[in-house]
Amino acid sequence: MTWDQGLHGAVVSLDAPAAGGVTRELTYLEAIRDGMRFMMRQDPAVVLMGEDIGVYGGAFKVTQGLIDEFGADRVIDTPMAELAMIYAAIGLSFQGIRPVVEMQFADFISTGFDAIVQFAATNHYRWGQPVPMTIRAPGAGGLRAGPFHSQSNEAWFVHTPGLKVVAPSTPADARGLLISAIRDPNPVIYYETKYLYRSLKGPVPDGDQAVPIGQAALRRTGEELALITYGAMVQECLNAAATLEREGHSVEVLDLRTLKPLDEAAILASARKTGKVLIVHEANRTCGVGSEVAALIAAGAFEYLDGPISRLAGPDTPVPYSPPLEDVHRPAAQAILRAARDLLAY
Amino acid sequence: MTWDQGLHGAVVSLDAPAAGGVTRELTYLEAIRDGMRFMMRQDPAVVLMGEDIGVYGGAFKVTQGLIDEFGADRVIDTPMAELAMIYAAIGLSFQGIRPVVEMQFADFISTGFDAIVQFAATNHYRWGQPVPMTIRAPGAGGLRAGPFHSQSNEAWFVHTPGLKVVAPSTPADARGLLISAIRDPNPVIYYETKYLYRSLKGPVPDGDQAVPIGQAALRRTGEELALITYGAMVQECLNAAATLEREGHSVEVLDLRTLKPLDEAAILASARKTGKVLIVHEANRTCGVGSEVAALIAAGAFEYLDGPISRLAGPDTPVPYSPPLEDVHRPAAQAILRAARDLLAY
Amino acid sequence: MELTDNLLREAHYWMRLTRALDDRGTFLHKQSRIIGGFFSQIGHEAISVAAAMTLERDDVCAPMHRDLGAYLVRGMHPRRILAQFLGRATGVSGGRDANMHGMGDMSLGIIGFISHLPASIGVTAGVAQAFKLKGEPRVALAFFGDGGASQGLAHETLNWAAVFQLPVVFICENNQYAYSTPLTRQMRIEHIADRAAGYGMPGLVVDGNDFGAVYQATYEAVARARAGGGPTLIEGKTMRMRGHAIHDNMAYVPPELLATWSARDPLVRLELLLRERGLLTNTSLEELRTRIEHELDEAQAFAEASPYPEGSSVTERVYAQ
Amino acid sequence: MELTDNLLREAHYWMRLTRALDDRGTFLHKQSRIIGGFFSQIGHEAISVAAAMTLERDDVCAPMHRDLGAYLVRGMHPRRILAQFLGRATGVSGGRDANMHGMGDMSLGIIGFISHLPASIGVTAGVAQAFKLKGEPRVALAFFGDGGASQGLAHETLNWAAVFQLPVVFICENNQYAYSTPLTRQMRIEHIADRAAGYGMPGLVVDGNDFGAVYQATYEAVARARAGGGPTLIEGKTMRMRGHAIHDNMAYVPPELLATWSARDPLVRLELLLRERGLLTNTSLEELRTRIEHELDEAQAFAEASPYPEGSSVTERVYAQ
Ligand SMILES: Cc1ncc(C[n+]2csc(CCOP(=O)(O)OP(=O)(O)O)c2C)c(N)n1
Ligand SMILES: Cc1ncc(C[n+]2csc(CCOP(=O)(O)OP(=O)(O)O)c2C)c(N)n1
Ligand SMILES: [Mg+2]
Ligand SMILES: [Mg+2]
Repeated sequence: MTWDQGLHGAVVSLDAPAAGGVTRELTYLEAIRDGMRFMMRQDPAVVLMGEDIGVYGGAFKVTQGLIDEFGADRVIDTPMAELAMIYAAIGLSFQGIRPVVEMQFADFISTGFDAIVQFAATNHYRWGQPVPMTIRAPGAGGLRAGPFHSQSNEAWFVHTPGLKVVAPSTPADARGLLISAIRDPNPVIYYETKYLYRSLKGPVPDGDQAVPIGQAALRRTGEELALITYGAMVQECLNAAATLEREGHSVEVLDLRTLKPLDEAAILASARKTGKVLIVHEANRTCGVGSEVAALIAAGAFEYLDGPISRLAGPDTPVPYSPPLEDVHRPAAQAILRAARDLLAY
Repeated sequence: MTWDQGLHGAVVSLDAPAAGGVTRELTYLEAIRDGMRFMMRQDPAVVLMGEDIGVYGGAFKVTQGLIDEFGADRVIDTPMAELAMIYAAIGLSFQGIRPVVEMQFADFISTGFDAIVQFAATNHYRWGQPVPMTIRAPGAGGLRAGPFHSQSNEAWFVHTPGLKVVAPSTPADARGLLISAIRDPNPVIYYETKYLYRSLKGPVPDGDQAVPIGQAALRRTGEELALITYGAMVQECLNAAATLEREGHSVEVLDLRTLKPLDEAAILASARKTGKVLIVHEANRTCGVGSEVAALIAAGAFEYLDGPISRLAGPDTPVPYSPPLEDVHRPAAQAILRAARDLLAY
Repeated sequence: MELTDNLLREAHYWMRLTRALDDRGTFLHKQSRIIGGFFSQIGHEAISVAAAMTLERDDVCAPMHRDLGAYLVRGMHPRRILAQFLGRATGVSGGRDANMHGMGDMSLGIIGFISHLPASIGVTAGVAQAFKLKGEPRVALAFFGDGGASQGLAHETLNWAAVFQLPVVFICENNQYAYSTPLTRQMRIEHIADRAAGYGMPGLVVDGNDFGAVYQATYEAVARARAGGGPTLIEGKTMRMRGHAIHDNMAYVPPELLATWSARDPLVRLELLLRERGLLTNTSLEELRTRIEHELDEAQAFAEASPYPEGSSVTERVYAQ
Repeated sequence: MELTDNLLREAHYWMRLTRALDDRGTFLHKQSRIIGGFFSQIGHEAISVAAAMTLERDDVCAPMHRDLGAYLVRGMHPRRILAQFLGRATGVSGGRDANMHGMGDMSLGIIGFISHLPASIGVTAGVAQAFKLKGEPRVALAFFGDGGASQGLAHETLNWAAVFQLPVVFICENNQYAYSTPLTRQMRIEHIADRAAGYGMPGLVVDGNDFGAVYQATYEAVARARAGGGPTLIEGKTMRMRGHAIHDNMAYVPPELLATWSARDPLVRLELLLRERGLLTNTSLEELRTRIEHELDEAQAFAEASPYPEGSSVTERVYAQ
C-alpha cells in the first residue's frame, strides 16, 4: 500500500441523509473532485494550479480527468515552486481569476508561507483589494507517511489574521465547503484529510450545495459530554460516542468544520449544554485549535462547566513514521474513550 | 523619531534588586548586546549573522561595535536571504559553531520559516543531531511601524514541536535568557521587544548569569487576580496592578518569559492561588499563546477558578499604522484596567 | 521608438513632481508630522518614471518603496499619497499601512507592496498570467532591487515567468546598496541582468539615470511582452542618494561614490537634454517648480485636514465581504 | 586525475551494492514489509557513487532520496538502511523518519534530508561555511534535482556560497523529471549548470551515467574548493528509470525516452569499461553479486529481527539535552 492508495482495511460508509434531494454516493476524494468540477463548469474563472495536477492527476489523483475536460489553461501544471505559485495565484485573483492551488501535501505549505501570511492575508485590510484564492492542503496522518507527509499545520493559519481555514470531515462537506471556499472573496486554506480520501464514502448532494464557512455541525447530540473535533477525528469521536452510548452515556460530537472563523456560538452551546468538554485533534497540542476552543469555553461558558476542559491532541512532536510510534501519536477511538471516561467520571 | 530610535517620551527605570551582586544599569537593548558580547568572549564558537549587523551595527544598532571587537568572521553581514541564512546557521551548528541569527524585524522570520519549522525543529527528533541555534527576532508594536514591522508572530513557533521560544521583558532577563538561548543545544527563537530597546532601563547582573529557559517570573504577588503576560505587556500589567492596588485590590503579575516550553507549574500556581486570571498579550488573539495558557488553566486549575478565564490580546487584524488604530490594537494599561476590573467585579 | 518633445516634457513634469513630493515627505518627517519611517527615492526618478510611462492605461504595475514616480505616473494623486504618509483615513490604505507600503489601487493598475521583498514581482507574474489566460493584450511590470534579487522568490518568479512565457517586464533597480549592504557582499557578479540567461529570457543592462535609455529598453520589452514574446529582465544601474530610510545617515557610503552619482543626477540630465532641445529655460523651470509646489501645498493641506481613522474601526476590513 | 583499476573496482562494488539494495527495497515493499513510500534510485548509481567517492573521510555530504549510493560510500551500513526502511528502532532515525528521509549521521559526515527540497543544499553551505571559518581544509558536497532547482532556496544558496566563496560542491542530478513534471515545464533552458554564471561560480555539465566523467569533474571541483577556490555547480544528466516513488507507474514517460536511457545504464557502462580493462569476467561479476546478496540477506535479517520502537517513546528526543 502506498500513500496515494491509502492504508485502510475497510471503507466507512455514512448513512444517507434523512430528507431527500438528489445525492450520490461518493468517496471523500471524489467529492472534492466533484466540487472542483462543479465550480469549473459553473464559473470559467476557476483555474487549478499545482505540481503534477494535470497530466498526472495529482499525487493522490484528486484532479484526475480534470485536464481532459477543462484543458491545460485551467488545470495548470507548475514548476516545483510553492512560493511563486501562491504569489502567482494572488496576482491571478487580482484579475478576476479564482485560483485553486494544490499543495502536493499540506506539509509543503510552509514553503509558500510568506505569500500566504504576509501578502494574501493582509491585502484586503491594507488596501482593500480582495484575494479570492483557495489553497488545498492535503493534511494529517495515519498513513505511515512520516514527519513530512503527515502534518496538521492548520494552527499557523488559524492564528494569522485575514485568512479563513476549513477542514471538512465528510464527503458532503468536502464538496460543499470547497464550493464556498472558491466563492469566498478571501484566501481560504482548505485542509483535506488524506486518510479519508478513499476510506470514507457518503451521500453527496448534487448541484449548487454550498456549505457555509463558519458553521459547525452537530454530528450527534448528547447530554453528558461534548466531543469537539474536526477532520478525521470526527469519525473516531463518533465511534467513541457510540461505544459510550452502549455503556449508558449520552455524548455529543461537534464537528467544527471551519477552523477560522470558529463557530463560537455552536461551541459555547455544546459546552453549556453538556458541562463537560473533550477537544480532540491530530494537530500538535500546544497552541493548536484545541487551545483556542478551550479558551473560548473557559471565558464564555465558565458558569456551565461541570469539569475541567480536556484536550486530546497529537503530542508536541513531529509525526513519526514507525507504526507503533504513529499509533500513539494519533488520537484514535481508544485514547478518546479513555479521556472521555475520565471526564465522565469526574 | 524613527524606528531605530523608538518613540518613547520617557524611559522607565526598574528598581535595583534587593540582594547584592555586581550589577550595571543598562537599557534593554544594551543588555542584549552585552549578552552577545559576554557569550562571544566566553565561547569562540559563537558567531553572529544577519543583514546589516556588522559595519552598520544592525537596523536598531543592537550589534553596534561588535564587529570591531570580534571581526567580520564572527559578525557576519549576509546577503538579503533569510532562508539561506537560517539554513546556513543549521549547517554551522552541525560543525560546533553557535550561530546567533538576527532577523532584521521579527516580521521577516516568515521568509525563513521553512528552515525553522521543517528542518531545525525536527532534526534532533529525526536523526539525533542537535541544532544549537539562536534566532533573534525583534518583534511587537507600539512604534508606528505598520503591519510589517510590528508583528508578534511567536505563536507560529510555539505551536511547532522541537523549538524553544523566549520573550524577555527586562534588561536582566534579556541578557540572561540570551545566554541560555545561545547555550541551549536546541533551536531557540528569541523574541526581543523593540518597544523596550531604549525605553526600559534596569539593573543587569554582570558575569555568567543565565536565566533558565522554562521558568516564569512572578513580578508581583497578589491574592485576587493574576495577570499573566510577557514582553512589553509586563510593564503595562505592572502599571495596571499598581493602579488597582491603590483602589484596594491585590493583583499579581506573572511574566511567562519562556513561551515554549511554558512554565505550567507557575501558571497553575498563580491561577489556583488567585482564582481569577486575565491573560494579556500583543499578539493576535486566536490561537495565540494566551489561548494555550487559558487551556492549561481550564484543564489544570478548574476547581480553583472563581471567574471566567479572560484574555486581552491584539485583535485578529494586522497591526495598523495610524496612531488611533494602533492604540486600540495594542493592549495598554487602560484596556488592561477595564478588563481587570470586570473580572474583579465578577 | 522616438523620444518626442512631448514625451520628454511629460517625463520632466513627473520627475520634478516625484522629487518635490519626496522632498516634501522628508520635510514633513523632519517636522515630526510623519511619524515612523520615511523612504526617500532621490536618484530613482528616471527609472521609475520612464518604466511606468511605457505602460498603457490597462496595464498593471508594481512599484516598490523607491518608485514614487511610478505611482504618480499611474495616476495616484499626491493628496492620497501625503494622506497615506500622515496616516489619515483618506490615505491610500486608510491609515492601515505605513509610508510607501500597501499603496495599491487596482483601478489605477497599481499593486501595493509588502515589506517582504521582492513579493510584488511574484504577484505581478500572476497578473501577467491572468492576462495571458484571458487572451488580453496587456502587460504587467514589476520593480525590485539589488537586495531583493538575492531572495529565493526572485528566482522562482523569473523562472515561472519564463516557463509560462508571461507578458511581464521585470525592472531591477540596482542602486548599489541594500540598506547598508554593498553589491560586493550581495552577489559575486557584475550584472544582475546576466541571470536572465539562466531562465531563458532576454536580460539587459541600462543606465538607470538616463530617462531615454530606460524608456527605450522598457518600451521594447513591453512591446515584446504584449506581442506574446514573453518576459524580459532589465537592470537599471542607479544610486540610492539618501540613506536606506530617513534615520540612516549612510556613513557606510564612500563620499566619492556619492559624488560620482551626484554628477549623474537623472533630473539634471533630463533637463540638460530639454535645454538642448530648447524645451526648457530657467523661467519655464521656475514656473514648473512653482506649479508643482502649489499642487503639493494643496495636497498637503488636503492631507492635513483629513481625519485620522477611528480607532474603533481597527477590526474593519480584515475580510472582504 | 586518473581512473585507476582499484578506483573502478571499488566503484563497481558500490554501484552494484546500490542497485542490489534498491532492488531489495522494491522487493520488500512489494511484499508489504515496507509500508508507506519507497523511492527507487535506479539510474543514479554512477552520479551518487562517483561524487561521494571524491570526498575524504572528514568531508561532509548531503545525499537526497536517490543517492543511496552516496550513503553507502560514506559508510552507512545496509543493516541500518534496511532497518530504517522497515521502521525499526535500529534504523538510522530509530523509526522516527520515513524511507530515505532523515538518514543523517554526522559521524559519517552525512546530513539527513527533509522532504522540502532542496533544503539540504542550504545546510551544506552552512557546513562549508563552518569549515571556512575554522580554517579547516574540508569540503561539503550536496545533491539536488532538476525540480529542486526551481525552488528559491537553490538560488539563495548558490548565491550565498559564491558570495562567501565557500568550499562546497553542488551536484544537480538532472534526471529529466520532477515527479511527473518534465524539464520543459520546469525551466526554459537546456542546462541548469548555465545558471552558475549568474552567481559567479564555475558550472559544468557532465554525463551523469558515466562514472568516470562524474568522478573527474567532481574531483576537480572538490580539490578547488579545498584549496580555497570556492564553490562549483555540476549538472549530471541522467534519467530516473523508475516512477517518482514506487506507486508511480510513470505512464507519462515516453517509452522511447526510457529506451534511450536504458541503453546508457551506468552500471552496464562501468562494467563494460571493467571488462575492457580485464577487471571483470562473467564469473567475477557473479561472485560479486552473490557476495552482495549475502551481505544484504544478513542486513535484512538484522533489520527484520530488530524491534520496532516502543510506542511510549514517541515523545522522546524532541529536544537535545
Ligand atoms: C525579505 C526581507 N528581508 C529584509 C527586509 C528588510 N529590508 C528592507 S529594505 C532592505 C534592503 C532592500 O534593498 P534593495 O532590494 O536593494 O532595495 P533598495 O532599498 O536599495 O531600493 C532590507 C534588508 C525586507 N524588507 N524583506
Ligand atoms: C518544496 C517541495 N515541494 C514539493 C515536494 C513534493 N515532491 C517530492 S519529490 C518531488 C519532485 C522532485 O524532483 P527533483 O528535484 O527533480 O528530484 P527527483 O525526484 O527527480 O530525483 C516533488 C514535487 C517536495 N518534496 N518539496
Ligand atoms: Mg538596492
Ligand atoms: Mg528530477
